Amino acid sequence: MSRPIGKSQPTKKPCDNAQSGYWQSTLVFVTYQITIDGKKYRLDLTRSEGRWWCRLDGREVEVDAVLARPDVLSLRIGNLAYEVKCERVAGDLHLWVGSERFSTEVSDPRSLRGRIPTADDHGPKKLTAPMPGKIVRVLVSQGTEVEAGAGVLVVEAMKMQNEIKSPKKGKIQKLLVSEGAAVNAGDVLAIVE
Amino acid sequence: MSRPIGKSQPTKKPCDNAQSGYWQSTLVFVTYQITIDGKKYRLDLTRSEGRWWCRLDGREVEVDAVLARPDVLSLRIGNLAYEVKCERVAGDLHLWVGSERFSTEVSDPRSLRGRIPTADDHGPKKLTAPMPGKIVRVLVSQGTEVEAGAGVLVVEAMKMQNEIKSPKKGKIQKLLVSEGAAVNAGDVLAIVE
Amino acid sequence: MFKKILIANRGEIAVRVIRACHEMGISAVAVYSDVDRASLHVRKADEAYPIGAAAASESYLNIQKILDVASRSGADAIHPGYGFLSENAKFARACSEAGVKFIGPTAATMEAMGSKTRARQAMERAGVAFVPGTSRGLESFEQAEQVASRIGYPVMLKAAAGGGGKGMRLVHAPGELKSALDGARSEAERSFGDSEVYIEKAIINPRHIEMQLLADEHGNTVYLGERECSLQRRHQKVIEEAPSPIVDADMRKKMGEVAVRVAQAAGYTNAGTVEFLVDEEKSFYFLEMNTRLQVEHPVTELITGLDLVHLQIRIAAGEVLPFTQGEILIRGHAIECRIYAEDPDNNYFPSPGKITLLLAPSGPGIRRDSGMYEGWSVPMDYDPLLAKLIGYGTTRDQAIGRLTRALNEYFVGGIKTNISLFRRILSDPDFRTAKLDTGFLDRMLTRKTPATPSDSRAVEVAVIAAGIFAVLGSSSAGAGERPLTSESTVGKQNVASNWKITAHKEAMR
Amino acid sequence: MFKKILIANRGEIAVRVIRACHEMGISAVAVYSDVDRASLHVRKADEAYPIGAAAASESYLNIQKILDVASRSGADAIHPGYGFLSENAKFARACSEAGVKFIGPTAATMEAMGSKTRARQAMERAGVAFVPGTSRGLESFEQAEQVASRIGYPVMLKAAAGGGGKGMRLVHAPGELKSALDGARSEAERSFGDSEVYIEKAIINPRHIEMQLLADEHGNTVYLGERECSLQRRHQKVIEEAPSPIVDADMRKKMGEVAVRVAQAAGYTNAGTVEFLVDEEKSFYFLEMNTRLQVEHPVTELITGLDLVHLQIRIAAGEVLPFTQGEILIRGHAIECRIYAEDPDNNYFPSPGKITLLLAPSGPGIRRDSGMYEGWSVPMDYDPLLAKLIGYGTTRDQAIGRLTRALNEYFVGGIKTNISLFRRILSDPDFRTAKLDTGFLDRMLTRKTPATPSDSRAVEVAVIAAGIFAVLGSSSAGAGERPLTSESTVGKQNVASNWKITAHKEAMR
Repeated sequence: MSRPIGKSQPTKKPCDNAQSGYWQSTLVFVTYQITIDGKKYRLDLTRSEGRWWCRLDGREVEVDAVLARPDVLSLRIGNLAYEVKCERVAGDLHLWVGSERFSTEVSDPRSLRGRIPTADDHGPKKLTAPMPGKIVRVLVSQGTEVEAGAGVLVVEAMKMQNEIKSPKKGKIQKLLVSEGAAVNAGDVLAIVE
Repeated sequence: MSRPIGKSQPTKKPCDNAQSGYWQSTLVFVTYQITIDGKKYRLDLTRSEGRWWCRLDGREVEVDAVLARPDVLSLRIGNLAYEVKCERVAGDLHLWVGSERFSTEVSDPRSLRGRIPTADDHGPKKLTAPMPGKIVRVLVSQGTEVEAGAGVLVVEAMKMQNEIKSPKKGKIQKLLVSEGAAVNAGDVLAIVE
Repeated sequence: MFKKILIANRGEIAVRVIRACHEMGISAVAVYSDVDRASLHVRKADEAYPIGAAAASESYLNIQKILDVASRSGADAIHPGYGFLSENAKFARACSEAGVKFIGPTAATMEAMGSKTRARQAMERAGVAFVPGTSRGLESFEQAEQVASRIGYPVMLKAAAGGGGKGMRLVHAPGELKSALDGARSEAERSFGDSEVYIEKAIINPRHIEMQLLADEHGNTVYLGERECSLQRRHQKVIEEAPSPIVDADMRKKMGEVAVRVAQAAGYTNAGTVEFLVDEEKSFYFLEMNTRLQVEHPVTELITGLDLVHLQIRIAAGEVLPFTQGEILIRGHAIECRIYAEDPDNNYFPSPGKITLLLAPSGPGIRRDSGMYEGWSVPMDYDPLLAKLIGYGTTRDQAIGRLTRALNEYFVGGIKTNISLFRRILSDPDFRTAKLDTGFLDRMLTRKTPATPSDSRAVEVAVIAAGIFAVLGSSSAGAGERPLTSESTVGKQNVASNWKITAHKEAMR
Repeated sequence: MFKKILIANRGEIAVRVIRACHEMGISAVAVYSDVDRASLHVRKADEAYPIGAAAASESYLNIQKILDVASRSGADAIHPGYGFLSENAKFARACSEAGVKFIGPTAATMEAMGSKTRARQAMERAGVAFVPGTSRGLESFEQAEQVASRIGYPVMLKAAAGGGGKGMRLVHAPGELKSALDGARSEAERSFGDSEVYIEKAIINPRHIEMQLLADEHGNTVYLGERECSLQRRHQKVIEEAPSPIVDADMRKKMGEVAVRVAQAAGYTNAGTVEFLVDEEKSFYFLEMNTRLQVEHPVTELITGLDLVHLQIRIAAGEVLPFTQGEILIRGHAIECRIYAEDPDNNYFPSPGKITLLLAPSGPGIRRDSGMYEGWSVPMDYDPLLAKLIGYGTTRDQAIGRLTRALNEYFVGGIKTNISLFRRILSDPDFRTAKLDTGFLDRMLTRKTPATPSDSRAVEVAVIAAGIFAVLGSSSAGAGERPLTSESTVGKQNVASNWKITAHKEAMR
């Protein structure tokens, strides 16, 4: 089960080609809200080609992860190493970091938002870069009326293009970047009003 | 992974209900040709409701099996207990019985027969009972012409009905049992000519 | 030597005895109840016989069924392990009548030592000190009053047939005596079918120290050093060590010689343990004798280098003890943790269920005697003891260091265990300095968990790991497990709409 | 004491050192090559740094990269394990220059003992017996002829820089000497870049016995007893034990004292081993000194109750040895098996690959030091040592019994291992009676496998199990495994056509 999903994993590993091939062609981009000890954290995770990009409450964190066995993660954060074990008993989720245990809840705010329109859908909304990258296309101009879900910009990073969509129906109030610009994770790219 | 597929496994086991339900509703009836050290063995295996029926070269063997983990079988044959481990390296199959290791090949003679008609398809063929049971229906009479695959008899055992089919196109030369008869595994039930 | 031994037990102790049999070239016969077919002891045995329903009375406590298996399998001896029938004199007698050797003392000795009052009478005759009090059941409240005032309060009332804290009452003052006596009697009657209660001087927060003995059937009896068993929760031992930090060579010799005298007075054979209460002045008093192997026997094995189960079998087979008292070398320090399926967050309630992940420690100085495996479902029907983890070291500090390291490696997923309790005990300053008594654990547990200000870095790691586990979804989970969130797949589907894959050849390979 | 130790190694020895660090409350820093990110030592470390490509010269042998990590991580000491840089004096010197403590002897000592001829010269000065011959490189064929005729044939030619049997030639008669000398010299040049060759009297089928030493930096040196390492395949140790069955207390004292003299002559500090050849008359000769921890150190740990890695760290931190020679107690017997990823059916060729199933032994008297885990892929780039399995017993027989039992429990699926070789060795009558010499294993392996007439019952069990595994198909297989036959699913599809399920409610539940 040791799947190379780590950053520094070589692209060719003799015994694991089939699996690394799988991971390399799988692309994931998610945002979770994670609650530990009553405190909520926002975690943006992107995986492509076996590498992870991670933002924790907006702050970029360098992460290298290997799933050693099901429910056992070997993590490197910077150069600190952790073995994290996932304990799932009767619906409860606990994560063990070394010998410390954390009661944890994971939810996906976007999927919730998709179902229940919230106050957030009113008023101006910022479009931010989910990861460091380059603006390869701008699909609208300032003042354009857009539908919810319409493409606004395309960011490229790690050989993948990410179409940034409008979270709501409205007008492009501001366009803060142009084609070819390099952006950092979290940069505001546009505002929809 | 400890699935109760054993004979003496109780039908209700508190922690394993979902899995035992799965096994109980799965029905398997197979014949394998198994080669060890150049010697060929014919093995008839039937599983239903989590119990196994086994015939080794025509001789009935009482078997109680539990898959303790993937590739690890806890076997009871009579009251003798064995831990059997399955070693699969690069297409080779070895079975470890305790500390003895056997190079093993498994093939399914019926599936081969289905593809390549052999000399066996000519001449009279015996229909035998795959397991002990009761004849619940006789679908033909002596002298009937049948197609290959046509139902000849139905045997019931362990709450399952098994339709015994003609292995070839031909004439029912002999019908050796009648409805309600109890049969043992291996008994000849009919002969197709 | 025996050819075939039936193990009338289950779980980790059955596995431990099966291993000893195999090490000695003896066939091992397992018995199992309906819920134990997939248990490790069945996997490891040479023969295995079903003996009935889950309830112990229908299977592991059913003398007739076990003797039937002995006869069908042709076993020439039976090892009872601990618990179940191990201290049942009737079973020992039935084995003897059936012509199969019971690996343990004789039925007569078990009967003599099984009653605490009869054992005290025997010790009185043998001149062994026991806690001041009566060695016969109390006949009247008046007698209780007289004895109590003679030995001085506080006093302890105890059931003669007792065990596990049942029928015990601590009495601080004369005014409490009457109701305590009535309560102890009725609880003893309910628990053991025997209302006999005796009185002892109460020793407050004593140490509980026991001496391991071996006696062959040729009159040789030796002691193998003591075990410190003061750490108990509700009168049940939780963690044990050898040697006791307060026992020096001189005290060991004195206690050992008293224990040998106890055993010889009882005509004892095979392995047994004499329990002592030790007060703050290190005076020790006979408490009772356990006529069987004990859960904590490994700590004695590690400091003496001997195998008690091998020796039990050799003694039962009629062999002479292969060493004298002077040849026994005690070296190093060993500590045992009893790993239970119980929930530390929920008052240590049992926690049966399926083990979805098992990471087991090993390495220098670590012994693990376990009855579990990954994928096995811990049945709800028996004692929650899953395994014993034992750490050995040159010194007590090293043993603690190794055990702490091993506990950090140990992980049982799918059920709850008390592994975290041991981490807490081993890091407790009083434990580190060996300030132990029988009240230690209850005091520690009533204190709040030291408000470890969760290392903020560890919290971040947990957050990130939770996210990664959620992305990996069910592929990262043990068999039969749910993914972390029902939305985690939504995350993956977003990929299709959110992302377009650039057709770089490298990316698609 | 050190706060943070960098472990300049991988695999089971890196894990073993990390454990020692954690047991002592020290942070452990791992380094890893590109193919080792998922290795166990990275999982268990507190910090982990990538150091380059799989080739050892790019990573584990790259002094500069390792010192860079030491500096970045702030490690105050480096443990080299064994193999890789452990005997590299240049590395020890570079550590010292970088201000990080090398856990081992000084660079100067390593250089002195690293050349076999220089070591022999030092022993000559110290008055230690070594195998008769030259203690300097041979200058000419004529000199070789003279020495050989003086000490008598057979003689052995050996490379001064040698190891692993390279540059060695056994010469039975004068006529063979010339070509043997030329061959040894050119092989030595090719293997070590140094053609220096010396001559020794050949001792035919000697025992290979070594003495473990510890020396602190305050002039105290003790010996911890010997190890019997005669069982070798192609000059590589396979199974080791302590004590040696032929060494009694008297001989141990003599050998130990010679070894201490060797160490003191070399100004040795930290853990080291003096190797001896022992002839049939039990005369022993200095062979060489290993200036590092050895793979077989656990057998010494088990019979002495000491932890050599803890002691290495304490010594390097400047502590005084915590015991004297007289306080070391040797008790019991220990045997170690080196578990390798190699194929016993195919001339013991290495067998890297993914471990699909791992059943690991434990229980009384069993120590397991392992670098593998289920699901891990053994890389093809390094030594195939996966784990060490060590059995301890009161007696040699008991150690053999326990180890045999544990080997029967050990199972590694997905790759081949040499576990079966150890079963064969342990059951060999000559091994059982301790008739050991360095030719034992090659003789045993050239004999055909004893034609064990396969137990016909076991064959039947294998047939039945094969069928059941085939029916269970991929659900019974480890992750990523093929089912047994491509037809096994056909068997299942037959159900649909062959069978009709009676609609009993019970059956469908």
